[in-house]
Amino acid sequence: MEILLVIIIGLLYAAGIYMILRRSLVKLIIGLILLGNGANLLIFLLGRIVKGHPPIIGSTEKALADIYADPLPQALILTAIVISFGLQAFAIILVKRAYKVVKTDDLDEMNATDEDI
Amino acid sequence: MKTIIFRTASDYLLPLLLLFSVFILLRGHYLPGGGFVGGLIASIAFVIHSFANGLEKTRNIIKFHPGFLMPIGLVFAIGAGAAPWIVGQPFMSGLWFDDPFPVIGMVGSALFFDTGVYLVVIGVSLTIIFTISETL
Amino acid sequence: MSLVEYLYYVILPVLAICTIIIFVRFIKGPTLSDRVVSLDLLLTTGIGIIAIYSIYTDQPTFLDIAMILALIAFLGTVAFSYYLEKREKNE
Amino acid sequence: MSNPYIVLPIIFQLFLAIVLMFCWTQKNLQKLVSTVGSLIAVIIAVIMFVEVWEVGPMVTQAGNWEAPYGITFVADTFSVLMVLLTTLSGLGVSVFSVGAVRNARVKFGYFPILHFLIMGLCGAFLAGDIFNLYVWFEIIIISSFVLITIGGEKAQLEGSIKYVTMNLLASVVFLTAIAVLYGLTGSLNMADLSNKVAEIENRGLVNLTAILFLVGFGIKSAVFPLYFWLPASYHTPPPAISAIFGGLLTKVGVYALLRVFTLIFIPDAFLITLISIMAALTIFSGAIGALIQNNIRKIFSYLIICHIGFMLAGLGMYTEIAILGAVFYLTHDIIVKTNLFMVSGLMFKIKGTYSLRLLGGFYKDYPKLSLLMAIPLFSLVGIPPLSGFWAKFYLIQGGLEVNNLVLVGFIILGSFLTLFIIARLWSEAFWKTGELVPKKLKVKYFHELKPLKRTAIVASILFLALISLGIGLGAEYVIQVAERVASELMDPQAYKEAVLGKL
Amino acid sequence: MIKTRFLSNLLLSFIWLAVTGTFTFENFVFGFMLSFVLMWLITTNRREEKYFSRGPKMIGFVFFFLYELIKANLQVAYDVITPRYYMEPGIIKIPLTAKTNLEITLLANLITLTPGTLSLDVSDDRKVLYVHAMYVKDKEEFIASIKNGFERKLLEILR
Amino acid sequence: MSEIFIYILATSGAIFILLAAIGVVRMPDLFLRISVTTKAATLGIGLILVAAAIYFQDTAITSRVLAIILFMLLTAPVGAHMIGRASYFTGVKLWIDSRYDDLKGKYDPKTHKLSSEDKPKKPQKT
Amino acid sequence: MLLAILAGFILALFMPSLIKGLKGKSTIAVALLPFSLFVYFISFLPRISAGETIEFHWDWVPSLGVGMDFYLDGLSLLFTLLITGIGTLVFVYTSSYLKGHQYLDRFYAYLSMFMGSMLGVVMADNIITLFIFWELTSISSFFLIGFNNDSEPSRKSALTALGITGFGGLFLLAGMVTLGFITEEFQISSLSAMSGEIHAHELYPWVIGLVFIGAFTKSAQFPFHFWLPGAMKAPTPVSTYLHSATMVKAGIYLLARFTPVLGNHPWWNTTLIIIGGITMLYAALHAIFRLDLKGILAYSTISALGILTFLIGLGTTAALTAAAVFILVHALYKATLFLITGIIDHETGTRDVSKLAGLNKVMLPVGIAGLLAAVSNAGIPPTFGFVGKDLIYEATLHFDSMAWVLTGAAIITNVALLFAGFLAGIKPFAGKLPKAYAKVHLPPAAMWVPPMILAVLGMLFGMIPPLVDGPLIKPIVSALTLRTPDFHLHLWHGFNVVLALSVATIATGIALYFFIKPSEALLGRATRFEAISPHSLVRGLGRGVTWFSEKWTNFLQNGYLRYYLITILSFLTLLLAYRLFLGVEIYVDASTLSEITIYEAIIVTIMASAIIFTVFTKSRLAAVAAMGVVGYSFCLIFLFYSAPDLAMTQFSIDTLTVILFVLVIYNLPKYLNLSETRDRIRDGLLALVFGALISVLTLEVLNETVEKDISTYYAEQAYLLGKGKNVVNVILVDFRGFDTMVEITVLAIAALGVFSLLKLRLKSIEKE
Ligand code: NA
Ligand code: NA
Repeated sequence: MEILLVIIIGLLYAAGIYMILRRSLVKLIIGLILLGNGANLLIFLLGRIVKGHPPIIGSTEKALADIYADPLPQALILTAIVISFGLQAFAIILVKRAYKVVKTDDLDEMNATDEDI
Repeated sequence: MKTIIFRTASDYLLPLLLLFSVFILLRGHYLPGGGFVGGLIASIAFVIHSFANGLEKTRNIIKFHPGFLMPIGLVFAIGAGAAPWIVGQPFMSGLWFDDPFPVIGMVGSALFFDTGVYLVVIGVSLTIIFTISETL
Repeated sequence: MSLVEYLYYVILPVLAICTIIIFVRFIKGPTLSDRVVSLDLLLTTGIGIIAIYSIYTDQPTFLDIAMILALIAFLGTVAFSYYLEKREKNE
Repeated sequence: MSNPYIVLPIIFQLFLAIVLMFCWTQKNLQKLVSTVGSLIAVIIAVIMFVEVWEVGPMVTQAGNWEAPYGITFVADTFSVLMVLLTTLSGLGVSVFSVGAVRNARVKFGYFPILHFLIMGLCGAFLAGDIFNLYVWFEIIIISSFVLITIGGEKAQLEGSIKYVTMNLLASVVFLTAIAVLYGLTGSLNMADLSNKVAEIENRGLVNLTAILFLVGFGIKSAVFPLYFWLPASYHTPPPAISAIFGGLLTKVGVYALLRVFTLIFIPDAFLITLISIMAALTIFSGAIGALIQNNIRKIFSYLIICHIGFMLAGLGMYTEIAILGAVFYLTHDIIVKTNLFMVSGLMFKIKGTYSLRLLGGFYKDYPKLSLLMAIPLFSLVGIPPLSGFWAKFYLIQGGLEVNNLVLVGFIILGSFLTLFIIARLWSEAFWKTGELVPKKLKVKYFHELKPLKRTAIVASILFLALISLGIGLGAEYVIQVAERVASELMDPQAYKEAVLGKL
Repeated sequence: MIKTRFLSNLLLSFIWLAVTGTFTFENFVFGFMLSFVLMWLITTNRREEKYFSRGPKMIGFVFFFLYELIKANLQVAYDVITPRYYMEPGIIKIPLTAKTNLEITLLANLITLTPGTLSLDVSDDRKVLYVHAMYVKDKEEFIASIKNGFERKLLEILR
Repeated sequence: MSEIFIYILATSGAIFILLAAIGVVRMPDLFLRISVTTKAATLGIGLILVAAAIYFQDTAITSRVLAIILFMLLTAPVGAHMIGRASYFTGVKLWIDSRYDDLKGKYDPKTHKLSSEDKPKKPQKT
Repeated sequence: MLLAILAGFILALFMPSLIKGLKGKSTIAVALLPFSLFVYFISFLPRISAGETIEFHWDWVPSLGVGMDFYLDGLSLLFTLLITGIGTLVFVYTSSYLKGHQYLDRFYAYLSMFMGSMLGVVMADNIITLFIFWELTSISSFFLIGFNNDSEPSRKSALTALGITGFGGLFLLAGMVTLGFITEEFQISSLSAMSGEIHAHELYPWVIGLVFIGAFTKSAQFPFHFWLPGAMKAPTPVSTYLHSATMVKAGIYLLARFTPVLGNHPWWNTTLIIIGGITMLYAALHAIFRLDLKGILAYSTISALGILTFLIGLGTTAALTAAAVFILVHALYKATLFLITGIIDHETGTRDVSKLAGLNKVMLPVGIAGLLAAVSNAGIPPTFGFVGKDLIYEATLHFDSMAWVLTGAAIITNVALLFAGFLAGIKPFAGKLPKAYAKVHLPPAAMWVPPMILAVLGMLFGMIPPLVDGPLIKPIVSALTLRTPDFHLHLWHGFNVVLALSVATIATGIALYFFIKPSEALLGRATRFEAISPHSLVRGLGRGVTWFSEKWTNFLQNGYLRYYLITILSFLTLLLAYRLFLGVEIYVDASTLSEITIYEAIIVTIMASAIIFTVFTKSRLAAVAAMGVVGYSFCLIFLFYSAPDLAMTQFSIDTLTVILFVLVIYNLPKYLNLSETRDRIRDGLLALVFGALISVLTLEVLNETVEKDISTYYAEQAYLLGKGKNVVNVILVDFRGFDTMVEITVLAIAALGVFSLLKLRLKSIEKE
């Protein structure tokens, strides 16, 4: 299974990068989201995956049993997901505003700040 | 959206989901859930309600701007974090009541903290979505 | 074949195949509503998968995720409908 | 040495931000809270600095979980120095904002977010945990996103889209690096990582991880060829915001580079060469970029890049002397760059333009202000004995030490171009007869402002100018601090012992 | 009326929870049923008693509904898996007897839940329900089947 | 004993879901697709959930399963209704072989009024 | 002593209020400062001539070994006296020259600042301190040259001057640091003892190269000389003070000062002789064709500086003595000439030498001063100039190699200089007074007395050499050679070759004066080659740099976000690929990986196709919905691999994101097919390579075994200490609660941002 996930991770990164290199604002955001997903999955996978043993202590036990998934990457990803949600939400709204003000979705038409010397 | 069906359903869904969100918040320490998901569910409840009844009605239910839930929640979190300072312990050290409370289980700074998370998440989601809806 | 094996090796793959079939509709569209409907159905199927999987792993806590999934699926549908009407209004 | 209160600079800023959020609509109250709060923050930072100076690195294990299980905060000399500079800079900007930030922005959360940003900076400087560092970086970027877009002008939005995109990309790279690092070591505590990374046999993977960190932080610190977001955006927001950005944002990237590449990844020959090349080209690109600009904020933006190159050069030389130089430069640059953007704000308030072609006549009309503005300008150049000079001295020495004469050459070239650019700026903006202030521009001119606001603007510039004068004239003290920082960085044993206990 | 009954029922079950100190869902359900029975026992008012007679009717209705559900499902299933379409779909206007929000909503939802039919919308004057149906051999017959089936049974429970 | 129930419930549940899946692909128009999916899937999921409840034999889980089923029974039709009406009003076409369309002309896209009677045709102004 | 040096700076600070206090009257009083300093320094004369040195030390930056270390020996004393003495006269002169000028206060402030810096330079006993004051002279001169800041040429020349001297200054810094690096000694007085060690060091060529650039730029040596004529745009007092008497001599001072440290090495000597020689000839020939008095003086100054460099390069005792004398000689007559040029300019409004004549009739005292200065310049006995010139010939004639070549060069230079001196000092006063200048009158005494004093001194020292011989020149020579010299200055050496050469020089020069009449035509012919002169080359270089900067900057910062991203990503990709394929052994150990089940494969397939669909779909909404599918598949993967909390969160977040998207993008235009196929292929390749790299990296990391002691700790302590059973949640709210606190803060900020972004609309007055 790791192999498949490795491929998916590569695919997510590749897709994300391809998307941020496009000229459309919306694609840009989608690309960033895909990249974020890729990074999260990467943390998950590199924390080593364990099937079917969530890190929840059984109702009668006081510690996790022998086999359990590493809880730390999960916590990290949770934090990362939430943070990227915040950033993404902001970025999405930014796109909306930018579109309203600049009146285009085409990034190539947004280079005034670099041009005026 | 003025559909009787949705509006009626949402009237029932709102309390149900809010209850559910508190449930998720409280059990987070023992089972999947916690302040974040709980907060999201609560805000989803309000969002659904606002979809059905219009923003104004939902605002009337909340009574103040949801944005204020953010500093309030942060006060919870910072309070839970800084309380150990009083007893000379590092920030965010766990302080616990010795015995479990009924229903809620063990009560300690972690729970206050999670409540802070819950409130902030509600505040954030609602601020974002309401603002968008208003300016749509 | 025990019950768990049956669920794991028969039912679960069937549900997985369902997702593929539904996904075909998702890809085909043609309208946004079609995609929303198939997304909703995907989520519903996901609930089934979760339920079977929780039996397989003996982890009833997974059922809670099913609950949230149901809630979310509803929200998604509602939001898309909302959007459809809004878009209509703005055009 | 353990001290539970070293996170106070962070928590205090958070507290301030919360208080400010509660007085969302009262703009005057917000200004008061922000100013007084920033002053208290400076006092806290000073106390902490003195404490650390006397007893050495201090540590708190958040949640009382011993390292490496919880999140560690470490206040070594470098960290407290950065915190101190941040709060000083923050105080300056806070006062400046009282005079220079429009009420509309104040009513939409300018001040809370400013303090969130400062909180993020303090957090990043004190973090002893690599993931926690990531989280602080996120605080920094989200606050900077909000600040850079607040008001939503066309230019602001266009600039911010580039800013946002490239910063998010940096975050992704950083996160990827953390993932790989965790996958290799199973740890996140930086002191613990220092030990664990050293033990990894597969050095190839360690080197790859180092590359990811280099690029991730490299984007943040705006080094060649990763800096594009900076010239595209820094000149777009209101000057108070550019000031805090110009002073501090890239510096946190430099801080992270210095920290990570002395504690966790000891650079090999390839990295040393790579960093040196990047440093040289950063200096070069920044300097010649500034050479052709006409907008003073763009000039300063490119100069930020140029001078980041100096600091990177210190890392590229990788000797104690060179790091000392880099840290000294960092110290000087934070104060001066913050001030320069405030100066640009003042110039804009007076003349209603940032264009060098239209600016002019300050020298004639505002001689005292000109003198004041000359201090940061010429400090930047490193006219001895102003603050920029001393750092360069050490950097050149460091370059000689490792026989990297090319890098020394670039440092000299960069300094020369800086000198030339600032002199030209002076000649154009101050000496030249200025255009008359246009009658009905959309700004409120300096002379139309209320006296309190004018005082706030001038006082903040004066405050930071005095600090930079102090850095230059009291160089001895700064050097001692930088020396301590450099030696702590190059030999992190004390740091590790403070975090992990004696081994 | 029903609402207050229901609320007091709920209140009682929470009190039960507090008294027993075991805050589990089972306990709540148990408490709810217990209080339901107790309230039924202590109720003398005939009108109020309706609240309690509704229980059995409701159960009956559930079974009726399940039957409809499975029946219609099979019908649809057949249509789905066989290559030919047997359906004769259309949007039908059904006049409503149901009046309150709850009544209309429940009715519409039940119709939707039954395979082959989908409530699209209620007119603004609440007089008609527009239903999309798959098997409409005869319009009048279809309308009658809804009105005599779901609507009547539902209103029996609710009113 | 309970195992047999589980076999039956899970199997039939899966079949209903499969039907819904095939239905959503095969049905010729959106409304038919909605019709097929809402019911079949809801039923299928319900059955599978009941199977799970029987499997775990724990009241807490049973109650949770009931809660989920109830919730789905409440939301699925509302959702179907929402998307259905929105689609209709935004111009999604009925299957060409549909026999009736009583909704036609009842909706005023400008005022968003849905009337119960046919609108009197106003003379069109140009 | 520190006070003496800092006095200039302190006074500069209070100058504005001081001048205001004097209210435009008796601003001459300001000259009391340099005068008292002059008196102060002259009081050291006896001790210095007795061979003492005076030291002062005050720690400033001890960790760097930098202190306010000052040191007064013969060399320093000569310079301090020049600085304060001529300073006094210039201050006096200025009070009249710029009488009533609006910014007189600033002018005096800069002038005092400059004087302080200059004193610092010549007295510094620490190479860093020296550099600091060195740079301060550049800066204060920048302000002085640009004093008439309304005029564009004035600003330009200030910039050029600063550019050149600042450029040199940085090289000097590098040289000083290198020197300090070699010797670990910053004390100049201690460095001479290490001369041998320095010579032997491999960095020695670097050191002298850097020091040379510093000195040559400051002292206007070829090819850096061109800033000096430009700097003459400054008011005359500035030209007098900075560009003849003091600042330009700083480079000479530097060379002299470092002669005992770095000198006595073939590279040192040869370079100086060549550069000095070229400079003196080149500038001397330029001087004779100028029409502008100041231009003439500027070039002749450059030439004189060349002579000094040349003499220091010769390095013999005789040459150094000659240099010491010539510094004084030149200061006296050149300052005089500048001051009278200022007077002429001030009174007649022109400096064109071809138009000026007969001014003797209206300003005789000025004419006398001019005559004396010109004669001294010409080296006609009994002036001090004669003494100087003799010494020069003496030095060249007795040099080891190529003595006649060197002497020839010196003669040509001297002839030209004589001519130039006559042009400046005699020509304007001789002959018939043009009518235009009939109304010209003698300026106030404050203006003509200072040049007169200098001129008279030049005559006086020539007639009575012992006045300066013992007290001044000998200590200098001993400072430079580190030996006690045994010579005396004489006006008369008897008949010998040197005398013959002097006579020849004077005769040729005077002959030239009568034959060549300066005119536009001559000037035009002489400046024919300006196109390839160093100045125009530098200007061309400047244009080239600007052109290149524009190209480079616009190439990198081209405004297109995607090119920025491509650059960044290519950089990262290249580095990763390089390190991956050169440093990592790629292998995969399949046994550590888990099996693949059908439903997982299916979900992964769906995920992959959803990703691809997201990328290639033509509809924005479809892309968003497909992203939703990706997210939901994620949840299932999280779920299968034991992360229920993650699954929950991902579900909710994903839905929220999709909803946000949907709410926001409804009014955006349709996706347009914006990029070309070629671009798409390029981007696709980059993306695929990067993705593949990440995949390989991931696989390799998966091969490593990793300790899980932290997770184990969590697993064991979560319930016992954290009192929770959901370990992930315990981590989130307890073990790593700080992260969560920051995380919710991020959310709050984002919400504030969204709020302000959508709600805040600036009124036009509030825009900026
Ligand atoms: Na969280
Ligand atoms: Na139905």
